[in-house]
Amino acid sequence: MAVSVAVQLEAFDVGAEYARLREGNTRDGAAAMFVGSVRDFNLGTGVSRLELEHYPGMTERVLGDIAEQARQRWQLGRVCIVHRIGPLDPGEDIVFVGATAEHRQAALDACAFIMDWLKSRAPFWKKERGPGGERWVEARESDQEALEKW
Amino acid sequence: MAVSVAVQLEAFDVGAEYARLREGNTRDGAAAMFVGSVRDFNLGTGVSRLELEHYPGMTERVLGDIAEQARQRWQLGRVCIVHRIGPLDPGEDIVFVGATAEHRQAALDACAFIMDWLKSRAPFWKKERGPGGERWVEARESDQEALEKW
Amino acid sequence: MIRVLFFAGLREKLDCAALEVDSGGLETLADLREKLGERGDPWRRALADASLQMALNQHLATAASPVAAGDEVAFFPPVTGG
Amino acid sequence: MIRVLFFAGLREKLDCAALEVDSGGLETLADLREKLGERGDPWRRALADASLQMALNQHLATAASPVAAGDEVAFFPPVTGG
Repeated sequence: MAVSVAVQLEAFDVGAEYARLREGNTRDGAAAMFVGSVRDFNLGTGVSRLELEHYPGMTERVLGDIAEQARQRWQLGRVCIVHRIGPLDPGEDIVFVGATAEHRQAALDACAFIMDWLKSRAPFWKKERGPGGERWVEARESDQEALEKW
Repeated sequence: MAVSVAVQLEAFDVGAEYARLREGNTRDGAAAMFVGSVRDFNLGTGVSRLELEHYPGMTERVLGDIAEQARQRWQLGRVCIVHRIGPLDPGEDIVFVGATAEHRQAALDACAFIMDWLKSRAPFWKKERGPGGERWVEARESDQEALEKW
Repeated sequence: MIRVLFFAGLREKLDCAALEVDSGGLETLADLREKLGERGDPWRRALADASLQMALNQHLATAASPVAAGDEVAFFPPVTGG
Repeated sequence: MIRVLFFAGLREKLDCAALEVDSGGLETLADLREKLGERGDPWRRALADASLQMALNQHLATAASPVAAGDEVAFFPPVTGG
């Protein structure tokens, strides 16, 4: 399948996702991947937890649309997006984006493009839970600005 | 270790390489990876094999220098480069480049930068062996041009 | 009827994840937002937030987007995934 | 003595992976290349290839790079890794 999108509670395995990108696909010599994970955002105030909420249905549609836009823009083989929801501890992976192509820059650019659009368009919301209470993570202006280069 | 460089006969495991990039590293929320693999370059004329020769000593030094240049250019956590040598079948992985950073674009740009310089500076040479005989792969002008953007 | 969903911080502020609104007299998402505001001050204040985003049938929409019976509308803060 | 290495297609053309050259009278890599050319026509032709790259003590170098006893020099075609 050229495009695969998953929104899931379960952890994903980067090695397995890579294997899926490559399986039976020896035409593409290039595979680029991006993984976003939970930082120690409250380092010093104790370990925090993240809770990821999403808009079921719309999320999958938006991610699928972003993957298709990337495929229209670059010559890509496969595109894979996996995004986790629910509770996440520091160090845990949140999002996997992978793309294969004949040319390395196409695969890398596609990952950057998908992440930039995902950050500003896919309906996910993060809440941090720490010893000091909980708060919704604020959207960053830099994520909105990142879209301007595309 | 901030920079790790390996030139090896053995296959590498993308999942294990990713785990090494992330191990004990919860400060960086972003990890970007690139994997180059052997294409079906002689599709139609039968399956070919690749043989990778290198300049022992210089290769490791050049790869280490490229990784350091990337670290000077972007705020990176870890950088990992693995390059295989010896015989390789179609579909097998040749090169792994991974970088972690606080910011996603830094990690992705570092992978692109490292691949571009590796392609034009690291002393590796590919020979294709197919049913029609063997030939040294010619360097591509596009790889030289790719350096101009940095 | 129009199905209306609220997410994340907005859902918490309103203490409401979903409700149904009679589509009578509503032409745009702006009309819907105003009608929801009639539910009281917390609603009026929360829905007046300029950064609020809207989706119509799971596509991003604007206050001027036309709305009709059977639609699914969502209000939510700027997204923060990835 | 100068240790000289040849790689890939060049190594095959010369049927030689490595040799030692007396550094006497050699000042630059250009001098060394000329001296190697005296080994015969195949050497002269192969080393005249404008695309040929040179390394001095494992760093990329040019024909003008100075060479001395104890150096390691390598000649090779444009690289094709990755």
